[in-house]
Amino acid sequence: GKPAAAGGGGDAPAAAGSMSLTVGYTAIGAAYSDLYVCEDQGVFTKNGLDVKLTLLNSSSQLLAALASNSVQIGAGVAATTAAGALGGVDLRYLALPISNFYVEMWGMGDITSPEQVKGKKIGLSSPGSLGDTAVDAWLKDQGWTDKDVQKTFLKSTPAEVTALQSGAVDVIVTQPPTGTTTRNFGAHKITDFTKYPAAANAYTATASWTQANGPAVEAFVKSEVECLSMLHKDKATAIDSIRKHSGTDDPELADAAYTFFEPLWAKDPKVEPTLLAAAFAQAAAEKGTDAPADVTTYIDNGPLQSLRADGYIDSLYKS
Amino acid sequence: MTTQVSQPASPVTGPLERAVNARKGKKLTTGRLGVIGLVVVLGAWQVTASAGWVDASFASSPVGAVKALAHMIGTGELWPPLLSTLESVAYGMIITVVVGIPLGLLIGRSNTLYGLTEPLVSIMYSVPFVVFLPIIIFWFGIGAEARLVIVVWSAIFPLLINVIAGARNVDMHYLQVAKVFCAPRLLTLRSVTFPATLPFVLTGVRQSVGRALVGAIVAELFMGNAGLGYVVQTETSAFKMDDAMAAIVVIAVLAIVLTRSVAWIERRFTFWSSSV
Amino acid sequence: MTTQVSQPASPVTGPLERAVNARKGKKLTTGRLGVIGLVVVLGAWQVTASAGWVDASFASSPVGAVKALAHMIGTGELWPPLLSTLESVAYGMIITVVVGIPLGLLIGRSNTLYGLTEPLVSIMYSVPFVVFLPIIIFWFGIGAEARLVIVVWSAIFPLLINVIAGARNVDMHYLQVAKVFCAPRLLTLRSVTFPATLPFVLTGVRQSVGRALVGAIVAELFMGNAGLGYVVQTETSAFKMDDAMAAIVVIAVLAIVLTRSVAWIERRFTFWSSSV
Amino acid sequence: MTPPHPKLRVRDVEIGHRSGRKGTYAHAVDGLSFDVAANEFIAVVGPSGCGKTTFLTAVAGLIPISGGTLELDDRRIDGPGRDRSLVFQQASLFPWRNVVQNIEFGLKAHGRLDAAGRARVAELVELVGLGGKGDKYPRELSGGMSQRVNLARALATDPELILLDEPFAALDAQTREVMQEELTRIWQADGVQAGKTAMFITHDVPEAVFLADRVLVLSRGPAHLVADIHIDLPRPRTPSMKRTPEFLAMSDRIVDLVMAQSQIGKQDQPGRRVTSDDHAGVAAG
Amino acid sequence: MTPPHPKLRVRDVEIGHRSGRKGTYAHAVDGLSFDVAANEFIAVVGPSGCGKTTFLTAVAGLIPISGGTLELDDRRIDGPGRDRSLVFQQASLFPWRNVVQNIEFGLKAHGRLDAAGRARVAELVELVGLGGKGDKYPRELSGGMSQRVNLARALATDPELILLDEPFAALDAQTREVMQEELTRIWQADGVQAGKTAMFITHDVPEAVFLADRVLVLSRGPAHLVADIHIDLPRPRTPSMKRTPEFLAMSDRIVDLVMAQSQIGKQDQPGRRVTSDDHAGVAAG
Ligand SMILES: Nc1ncnc2c1ncn2[C@@H]1O[C@H](COP(=O)(O)OP(=O)(O)OP(=O)(O)O)[C@@H](O)[C@H]1O
Ligand SMILES: Nc1ncnc2c1ncn2[C@@H]1O[C@H](COP(=O)(O)OP(=O)(O)OP(=O)(O)O)[C@@H](O)[C@H]1O
Ligand SMILES: [Mg+2]
Ligand SMILES: [Mg+2]
Repeated sequence: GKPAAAGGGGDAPAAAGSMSLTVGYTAIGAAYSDLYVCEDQGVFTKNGLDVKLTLLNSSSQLLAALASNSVQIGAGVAATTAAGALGGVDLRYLALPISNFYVEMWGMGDITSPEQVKGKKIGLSSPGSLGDTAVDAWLKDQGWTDKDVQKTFLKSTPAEVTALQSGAVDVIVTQPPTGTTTRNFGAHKITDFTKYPAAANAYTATASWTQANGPAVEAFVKSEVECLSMLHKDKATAIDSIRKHSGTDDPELADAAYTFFEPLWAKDPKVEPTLLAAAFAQAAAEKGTDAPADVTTYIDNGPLQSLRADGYIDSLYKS
Repeated sequence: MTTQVSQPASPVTGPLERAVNARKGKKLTTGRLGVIGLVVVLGAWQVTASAGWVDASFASSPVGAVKALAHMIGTGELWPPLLSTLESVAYGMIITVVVGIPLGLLIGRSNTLYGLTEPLVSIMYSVPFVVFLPIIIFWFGIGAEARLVIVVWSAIFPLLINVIAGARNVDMHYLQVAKVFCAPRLLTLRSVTFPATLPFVLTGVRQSVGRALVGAIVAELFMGNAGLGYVVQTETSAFKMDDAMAAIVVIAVLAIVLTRSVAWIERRFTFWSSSV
Repeated sequence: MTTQVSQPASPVTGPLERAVNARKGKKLTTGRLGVIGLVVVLGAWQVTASAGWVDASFASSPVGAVKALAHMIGTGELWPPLLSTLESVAYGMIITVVVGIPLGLLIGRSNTLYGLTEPLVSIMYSVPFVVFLPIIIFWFGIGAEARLVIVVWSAIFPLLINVIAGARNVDMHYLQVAKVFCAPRLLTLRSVTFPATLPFVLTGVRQSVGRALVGAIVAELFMGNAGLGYVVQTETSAFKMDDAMAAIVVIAVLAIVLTRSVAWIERRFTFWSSSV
Repeated sequence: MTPPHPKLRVRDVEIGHRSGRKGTYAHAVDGLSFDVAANEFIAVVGPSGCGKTTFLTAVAGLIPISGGTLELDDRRIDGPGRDRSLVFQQASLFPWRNVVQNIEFGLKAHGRLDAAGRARVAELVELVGLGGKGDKYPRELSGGMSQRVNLARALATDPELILLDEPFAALDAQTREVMQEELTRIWQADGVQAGKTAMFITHDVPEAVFLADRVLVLSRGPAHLVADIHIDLPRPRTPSMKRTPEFLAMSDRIVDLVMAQSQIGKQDQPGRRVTSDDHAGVAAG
Repeated sequence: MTPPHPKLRVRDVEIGHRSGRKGTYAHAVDGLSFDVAANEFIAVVGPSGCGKTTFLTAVAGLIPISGGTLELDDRRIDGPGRDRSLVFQQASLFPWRNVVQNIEFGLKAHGRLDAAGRARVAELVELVGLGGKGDKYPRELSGGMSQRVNLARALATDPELILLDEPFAALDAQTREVMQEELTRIWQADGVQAGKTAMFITHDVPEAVFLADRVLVLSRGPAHLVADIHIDLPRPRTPSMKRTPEFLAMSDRIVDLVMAQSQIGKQDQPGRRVTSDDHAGVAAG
């Protein structure tokens, strides 16, 4: 079944009050474990939601899907979805479960430190992906520009790993646990980007849908919060879901992924205005327009606030 | 296509046996030869994988793929994605054939329509639909409908181009016969242009089937939650190349089965043709 | 293809003028009609965009795309990616044509070769090469060489399938003439099978050109750091739809120019043919 | 000699072909004029390549004339019509239809393929000697068999004006005789059908004389009229008439006319003898 | 009567066609036997569809025989050879080659397209009356012109055994006469060339008698030999011979034989009269 009417543009809400929705995410990997756990443990259902998870290949497709209401809530890199917001898609950011760049840089041979990467080829998945944005942040931090490295976009993780191994690129930037696999081919970790704060994995919906579907938004945020707590508290369940959804049935890899992500997952996934402002600024720079002075209009932290206020979040971490 | 006794390979040797075996022999042979061709390629692949010329963790290996496939069949994991993909392909092909063949004949036989549509067809065929994905998603969503659009988009242009070319190359004599008897346009299209174009139509359909499969897979790769393409995608990103390759093998088998069906139709409907 | 005075549209009206204008008239008309067709489509697109039936932030609009294009031309940003893409397409097409046509003729005229290769061709055509990207990268890297592999891979199968189908549908009478004069295999292939297959060959080449373009764009999308595909990709991800669409327009223009060249070759070489 | 309202009116007709890569224009028929009355049987003879087929194709409405007047029943011919049908020089059968289906095509095109139509087709299949071969496909037919199917296809629609382009060229004597007889019968409108007009191209002058009311001799290309010869042999004609002196004289005269027009063996090989005795011999052959 | 080492040896030859969707097998030639000596001119006549083309195609090596012996110079025919060439019943010209290029094809295939070859082709173009039309493409030719190109193409390779399948069917009297004369000249090995053997299919019995040393009459299909008639007219033959009583008698006899074989107008239409007087008439027609 097709989730929504076609051709409606950004302002066609689903039937008001509908509790069934499609959630789009843009990469396969342990980063979306909160969604996997919600689905596997029936958390969405428990909260009255009928959720379908859908993989989309890039954040620009996610924007189109949101705008056409075929996806109601999407998880994507904020810097990229912000470009859509600047382009006229009226978005609301609902939650931010990870606020760091959850990617690592792997290399082969004699490249061991980030400094050596200058002038080298970096393999990335696609423009606007998390890795791409992370590299931009890192370049800035190093005081370099994007002239100092050569970005090459390879679309898929296997392509990146292959390119690394065959020497077509010098380093690659990937999500765990891919890098761990790379180790088998003789690669080693050069750096990771978790030290850079960023609105990495933000949940977004259109303003019109958010307004028309308050209960669904609340239920989704509530589920999200609960699932994050499950990730923190119940490693076994988390690893089960990772193995089931991210295709990694190797328990060792799943464990590595969990170990990597566990500290990154927020307990209270509120959207930090400063991080979002940074994302907007980056998108605006890319687009050559002005960043909005106030990004808080794009944030809908309401449901989270009330969950926080009535002690629900805290209650999840007691016991 | 297969029964011409009057056309032995040159030089003619053993005419008698040839004449007797001609029909059945050739059919069997094509099938067998195809298997041989496949076995050779698979063998080469297995050897390169075993010898380490390619890394089996990237390229998988026939043995690995078959094992993974057997496992997928054993657990029954295979069927839902296979059915999902087949469904897209089937509906897509129905639309493609029903729309594409008459449209192509019409365009090919009318200089006006041909002139009007030619650049559009070129563009639609030559611009990868991947770049239109955001627009497709915007209009058709990400469900079965969008997948169908992608499959049809992918499949219809090879068919159109072939049918148009065929219709423009119809032997003038046939059209003159139709004209002299004042055959109505529709009858001419159905009973003259269409059969005269059949070799082109079938080549087009054959390619359409292939492209429909590609379209379905790519649609699943790009916005999937089901189908063989999705399986390839998830298994690949988890670096389980054997499983990914198993899905590819299934796609390949599908390709062969679908193409063979077209070849069967071809034999069935062009038995009157005089070549090969 | 274009000079048949003896085949006016039915019913025949104004025979005299028709006979006089037939040649020049038709050629001009095809060009003009194509422009009309394009203008209609662009107009419809602009109207839907202006009227807000589609969101211009996804679908861009002709005016926006043209503005962006003008800007790209003005700054000279357009040329490097255009040249890069054209280079891939050109080299790819040379290889495709030089390899594909003789190979297709050979396969099509030999039942053994046909049997051996048929399933392989089906598979290679029907399995999206995207799934083989890791292997391609492993063997050919991500540079010009790998792009060339992808372009050829993408372009050669439509050509092969068409040439094979054409060669298998060659009128028996022509082959009998070649046989009766004991024409050597090569001469038969070059002077009989090839010209007899020409309508199929040219349809194949036409599709090949389109697919080469697709291949080049996709190669750039998938492992690019240059070319029009890369531009589309980066502009799309920055949500600069006008710029992305400008690049697509350039691709479309390329498609038309390349296809027209093939059509020109077609007219030049099949003037002896009797239809349209 | 010419009725006031002829069936077919041909006046100064000029027909050309554009040919070659450069599209040079060449006349195949130039200044051809004659009339045909209703129910006449016209035979057309002329040297090979003179423009006979071109002219017949124009009468069928398949190609436009580039000058003059070409009227059927006082209306300009500007396309094919159901009142005409054409036996093509090249059989041009549809290879995807069997014998019966090929013969049925005209009726189908006219929307008249009812029980009576089918019966007529079955009858024609027998008539052209292909009884029992109705389900054969064109590639399984011999040259003469194809030509007979071509003939039957044109006769099936029961047209007012039958145009025949060398319909018997590939037939043996016996088959040819039977076909001639059948054609005459059909043309003479036996039974319910109305009388027909026939225009018949042949290279066999005695055949032309035997069948026709008038024999038109065309010049070497571009074709114009050289002679218009009334054949006043009584009808019904019997094969034995072919041995009468009048018949032979008539044939000889026409052969002479055609030979005088033929392009070959004249300017090209001026040394070759062309005696009237030779002509007579060929006329009988 | 039969030399110990004939040029062509035909013994109990059986040839069939597999046809239709089900691939049913039907004999087109069954139990055909005769010999041809070197330098003989053989004419083959027989009813339409009896199997003449099938047999000639087998001699050319294009289709296999399914029984019996078919030997050329004591070697089994198992494919085409440079020593033979065939004038096809359907002209089968290559539409992408012009007249000259079509005629050149055989020489090119034999790798003999040198200056002498080109000169021969140019000569043949003139000879078949297409001088000045060498650059026309097949679709621009009339039926008779195509047939002449077809003839010239076969003659160009100067084969030992020339197989001709109704080569003159679409030609007017004058052109036909010139072609007959040329064919005879070529067959008789004028100048440097060696003598040739010719096998000629025709429906024109007087033509067969005029040209041939022996006329073979084939039965209705599947074809076997009905009569093998030696023509002992002296050579060179002149067209005037066609009016001699011997010639006419010979022709009549052969026409009778063919008519007795013809399938049409016999069992199908039993009422039709077939008198010997009729035959004579047709024979002259
Ligand atoms: N499609 C064409 N394009 C160009 N020229 C043509 C075309 N068709 C015929 N011609 C030329 O027109 C002239 C007359 O041809 P047409 O076929 O009418 O001759 P014909 O009298 O029927 O000859 P035949 O008895 O050999 O059939 C010839 O010189 C021929 O070359
Ligand atoms: N390719 C074929 N497949 C099946 N049957 C065929 C094929 N070719 C010929 N025949 C059949 O074989 C028989 C002999 O045909 P053939 O062409 O040899 O006759 P022919 O003597 O040359 O007649 P014509 O004088 O009409 O040319 C016919 O009954 C015909 O139907
Ligand atoms: Mg003619
Ligand atoms: Mg024959």
